[in-house]
Amino acid sequence: MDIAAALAGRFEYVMTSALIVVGLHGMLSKQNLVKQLIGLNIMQTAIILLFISMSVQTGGTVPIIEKGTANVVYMSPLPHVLMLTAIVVMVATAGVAFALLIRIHARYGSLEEGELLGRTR
Amino acid sequence: MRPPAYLALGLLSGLLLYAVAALPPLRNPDSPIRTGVERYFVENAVEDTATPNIVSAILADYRSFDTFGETTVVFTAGLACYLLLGRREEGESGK
Amino acid sequence: MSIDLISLALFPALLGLAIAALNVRDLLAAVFLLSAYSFLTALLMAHMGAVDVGFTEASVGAGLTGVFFVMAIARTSRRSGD
Amino acid sequence: MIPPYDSVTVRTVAKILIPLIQVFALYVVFHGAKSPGGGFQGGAILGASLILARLTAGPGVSVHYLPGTSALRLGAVGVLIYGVVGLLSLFGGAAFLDYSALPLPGAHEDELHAIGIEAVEVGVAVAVACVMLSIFDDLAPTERPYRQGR
Amino acid sequence: MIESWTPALAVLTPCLAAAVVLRLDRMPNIRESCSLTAALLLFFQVLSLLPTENATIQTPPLAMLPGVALQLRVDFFGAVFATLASALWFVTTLYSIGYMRALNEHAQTRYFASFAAAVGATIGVAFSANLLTFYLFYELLTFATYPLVAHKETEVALVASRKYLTYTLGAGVVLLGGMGVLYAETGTLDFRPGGIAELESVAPTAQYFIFASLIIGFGVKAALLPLHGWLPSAMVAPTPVSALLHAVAVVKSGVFGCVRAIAFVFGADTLTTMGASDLLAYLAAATILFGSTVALSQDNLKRRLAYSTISHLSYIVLGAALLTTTATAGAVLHLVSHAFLKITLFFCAGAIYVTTGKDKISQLAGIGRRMPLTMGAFAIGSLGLAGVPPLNGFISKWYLCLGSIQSGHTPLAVVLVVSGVLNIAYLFPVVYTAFFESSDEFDDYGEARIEMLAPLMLTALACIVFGLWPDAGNGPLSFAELIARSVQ
Amino acid sequence: MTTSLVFAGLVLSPIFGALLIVVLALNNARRAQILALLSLAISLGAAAAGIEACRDGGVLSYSYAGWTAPIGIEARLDGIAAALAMLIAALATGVCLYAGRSLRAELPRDIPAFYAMSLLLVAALQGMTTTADLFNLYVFLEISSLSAYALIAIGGGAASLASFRYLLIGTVGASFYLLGVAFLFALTGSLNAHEIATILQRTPPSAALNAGLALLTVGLGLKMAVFPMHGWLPDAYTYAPSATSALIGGVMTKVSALALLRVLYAVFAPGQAELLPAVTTVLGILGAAGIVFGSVMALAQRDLKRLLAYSSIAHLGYIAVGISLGNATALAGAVFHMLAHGLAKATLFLVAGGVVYRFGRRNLDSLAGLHRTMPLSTAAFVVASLSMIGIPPTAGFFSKWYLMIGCLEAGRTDLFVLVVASTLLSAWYFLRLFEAIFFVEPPKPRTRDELPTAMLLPVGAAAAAILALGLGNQFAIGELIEPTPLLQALGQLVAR
Repeated sequence: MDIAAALAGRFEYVMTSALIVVGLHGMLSKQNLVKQLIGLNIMQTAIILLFISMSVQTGGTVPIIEKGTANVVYMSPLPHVLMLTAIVVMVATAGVAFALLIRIHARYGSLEEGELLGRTR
Repeated sequence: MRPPAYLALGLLSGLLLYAVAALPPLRNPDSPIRTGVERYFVENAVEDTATPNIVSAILADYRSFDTFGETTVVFTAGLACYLLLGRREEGESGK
Repeated sequence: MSIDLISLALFPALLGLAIAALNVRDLLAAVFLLSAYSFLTALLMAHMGAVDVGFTEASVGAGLTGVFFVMAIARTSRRSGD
Repeated sequence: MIPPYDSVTVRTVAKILIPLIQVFALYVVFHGAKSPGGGFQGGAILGASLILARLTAGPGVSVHYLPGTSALRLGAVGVLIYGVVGLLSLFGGAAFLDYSALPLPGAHEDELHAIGIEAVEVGVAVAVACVMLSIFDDLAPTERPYRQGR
Repeated sequence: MIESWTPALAVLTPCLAAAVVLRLDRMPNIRESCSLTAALLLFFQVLSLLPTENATIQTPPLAMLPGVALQLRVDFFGAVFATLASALWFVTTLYSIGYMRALNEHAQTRYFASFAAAVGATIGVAFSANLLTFYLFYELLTFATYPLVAHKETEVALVASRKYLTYTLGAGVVLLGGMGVLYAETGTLDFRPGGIAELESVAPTAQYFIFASLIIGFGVKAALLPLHGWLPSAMVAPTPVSALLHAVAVVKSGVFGCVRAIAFVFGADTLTTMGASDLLAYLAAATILFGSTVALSQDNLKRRLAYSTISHLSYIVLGAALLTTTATAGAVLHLVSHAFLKITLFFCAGAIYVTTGKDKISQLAGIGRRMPLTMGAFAIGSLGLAGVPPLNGFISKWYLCLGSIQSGHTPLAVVLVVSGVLNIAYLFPVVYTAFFESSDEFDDYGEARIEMLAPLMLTALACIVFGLWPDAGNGPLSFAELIARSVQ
Repeated sequence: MTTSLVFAGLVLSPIFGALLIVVLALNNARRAQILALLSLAISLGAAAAGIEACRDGGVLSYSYAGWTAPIGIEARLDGIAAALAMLIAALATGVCLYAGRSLRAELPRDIPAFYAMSLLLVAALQGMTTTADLFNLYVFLEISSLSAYALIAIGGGAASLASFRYLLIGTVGASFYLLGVAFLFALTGSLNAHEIATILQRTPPSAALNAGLALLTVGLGLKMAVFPMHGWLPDAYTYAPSATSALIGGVMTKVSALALLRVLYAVFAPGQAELLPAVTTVLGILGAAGIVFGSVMALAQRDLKRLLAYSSIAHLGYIAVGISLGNATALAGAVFHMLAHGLAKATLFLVAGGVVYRFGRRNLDSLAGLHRTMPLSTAAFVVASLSMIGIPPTAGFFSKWYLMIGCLEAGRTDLFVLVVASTLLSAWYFLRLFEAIFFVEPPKPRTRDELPTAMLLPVGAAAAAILALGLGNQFAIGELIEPTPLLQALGQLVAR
């Protein structure tokens, strides 16, 4: 199978996948907890983008029904709804994470993984 | 970063590429999400709810339970921050 | 053609911003880059017809999250080791 | 630590800007059924305006409105608004959040749904705005250290 | 079959006694009288439950798994074991009171409570109607006896108790595996006289696996040859514990389980086709010789008795493994007679230890002059174990020898005889040292206190009575023959 | 209406309870506790009604907002879910009763918000248990996670750091789950588990389907802490307040396990994804490795709560093994093990909390002489330990038994031997505890000083429940778990 061609037709998917991997790589490779959180954020946003890409339709319009129009192609509304939820979940998670970061910093005076490890043991 | 992390990352990239190539292509009017429940929403949202914004209609009516959960998520986050950092109790002067 | 130019331009920019946000040592700068990333995402969403989502991402993802990030950094430390 | 913003210009601009933003937020909430927008977006903007007020006035001053835990409580009230709408229909004999059973006489079913959607959006907006403010208050730096567990 | 909850009551009596004993920490006299009362009560309860030819009492089944229930059933074999345990519990409690008080031991409440719980578990083992119930009480027995082995709380005691638990829990695990396969293959775990018929059609590998796991599972407590390691170490426990638990309850539960597995799970037919029973018989014979030989070299009296126990337990396994009526009857008889004989010996060892503080055989020169009754009882026990008529040991050994010759295993009969000789070789020197060597070391000592002396006299007397009249008191002999006939 | 009330009682009552606590009782711990107990009482009643309705294979289906399945969100309660819902409601009630005293001892101040947070956790877990909508599951997963992070982090000390690590890992898990849902949604256009299963019947297997399966499994596996994805668990359980440890250690991972079970066997009907056999095989291997790893690590611990945490990893291994085998017997065993282990582990953590409450420490030395200080708690501790080891008639024995038979039925002799032999491993580390309790003399003699009633009551009730569940396993398995359509589809319970 011609994977390259298949991927070319799915440009958005490939790019969002790349963003997911970049975010996860950031989480795994960075020592700073804030950086890890940034990586997490990038990954979540990328997943949201992937969902949104799914809904795209050639010639599609914003899914708001105007009176008196017929045979209009709309972008799929369902992924939009789901992703509204996902965005809110994302910011909620971030909020809790910040609260934890502040507590960690208040206790250990650092947010670097290596230093924290030394101070907890 | 330790070798297992690289391995996991490599596996994930491979998996994603492998999977994404097999997803129904973008902008395809016959893809399952177009032929699934979505059709019902587009056709009936205005009649059912008198709300032209389909997203709002789904969000606050068809899938309103999700949205209730989502509001609860926000509230949970607020409560969590309060629980972890809360220093604004009323009547604090007494303590 | 199935690929439109706006996507073609925005996605690599997103990728660049993401990598930059992860690699800047000043956390405040990283947060601004992240906000920019979110904002570009919002643009892209709006472009894809998800105006509601784009709106939310811009106000919640880029706006509020950014503010929270800044608050958190203000109370912890601004420098990152990597 | 963010110092209280002691610039007259900024305060004046903020004073003018904040009500405008809030009006816009209300528009976004209540127009969500017909145009892009809704409870989340409106709530977030409303919350942002409140946060802006906190920022410009400085954390020491800004506790005049929604002080202490009242932001969080009001957030809970927002969720409660949502939930009570659902319970009304539950005790009206239908499923939770089934707006067609809302106890409003004389309204068509689709109108009932529209009303339900609006009511729920208001709840969401209140919840999001207040909780965001509450989170901000918790995260914002203050003189008093928070109490840490053992 | 009569359905009634009374067997469950019999199991509950000691358990309740344990609970009450725990509450009576501050009042030792009431506590001990509670133990004694419970023991008596239990003995009469068990007697009232004795089955007749056409009426067996069982509890209503409590469904636990599809096809398997928690159920107690008082069949002849179980009744014999339960009567034995309950009778000896009373005697041992009496003895314990003397022993523990004379030594002023610590944690007596825990001791008596665990003791009662262990007896309760033993009664449960005896009355179990299926493997699941058996397993339940078997594990409870392990946990109830653990505090007894660790009683002294010294490092040696803790190590021994860990060893004990590792062995017995390991055995439980193996047993569990065997039960699992048995259930998956046949869908039942019942004890049936003559064996579970469905087992015959099971694949040979599974048959061997089940047999091996059951025998290993029970064999650990029965101290079969490679699995006996825990028993000598467990002798750090107080002597009454060794007496009741390591001559009657724990080890006999293992042996009892072996017999259940051989005669009530597999049955003669299946085992004959498998050919596994001969293997087991020879393993038992090896254990007999091994135990007797090692016992020769032990100077510590309790350890010598422990190795003797190892060898005598295998008599019973051997008898069951021969699959003939006579041998099975011999096995059941030996289960009873060995209990009386060995408990007498342990009581004597304890009496000596309490009175003089000596526990080595070489230190006992001349003690027979000062403690004639104790050492007399010891002599009776020794003779009985060696199989000298007219003591009860002779009768069981006679049946066993006869059974091995009948089943065509003459070498095993030779092993039994050789073992009898070895018995004399390792036990008689004790008697000889005590009576015929002289020293003035024990001039200041007399007999042990009456709470200890009476029990050991009683059990010694019982050995003679059962030797002379094997059918005394609705006797063991007729029961043994009934049991043997029902399973073969 | 009854159905409505069952779901409302299970999921909504705790949410409303939490909201009311925040509105009315944010500075009054006592009032907060009463409100929490009230809403949990409603939840308990609903769970009981749910069990009654789900006996003998009954299924309650409910459409939120009145829109039926593919359009709206469907909730489903089958026997398995009802049993788990009961466990969650009951444990939460116990923990809320217990927390009053325990928190005050472990934390520097009263925290009424704790009750609101626990209620949110409970509501979210009930939501996850009952929902049939994959995205709805994600929403509840996030609520439960967020509340769990907060509940852990209030423990102070290293708890914040443990909680943050858990947050990162948990969010990655949830994101993977969401990504898996994205793939399934793209392939089927639906979010309802049963509708997806139907559509998958006529969908040709594809790479995307396999990837979706893998992502869902990894995501839920992270939340469930299957070895080697357990990294967050030991610290989180150790540093959390004991009340939290009991609640989270008791039910949280089990709910994820149930979700995984549903994804593997209700969404991907057997044979639909090529990867399914591979996924279950790997899950079985990981479960087996987890059993060994968790037990061995538990042996090496000196900290009571950390020991219990590692034992959790081992027991989640059992559940994973049961799920991986995929026959009705093994699945019944896995589900029953969720109940049994949930109860036992909660009891153990509650007693551990009692030790902290009395002595302020939780290393094994502080257990010395516990049977004299707290005889009743010790008895409960012993019962729970026996259940963890798998001694009849406690519940733990029967779950292990069904798992064993399930292994044999699937022809997996290796797993059978492991499950049986691992009993010895868990026995070893519990024996260390017994020895520490019974045979080590405390430095200074201890007098009887039993826990206060409010703490003792949940402990005793949980221990009694372990025994009751064991003796009544024919009801739980025969009438509730086995007749569920999910298990019926996989065949008879015990092959004869």
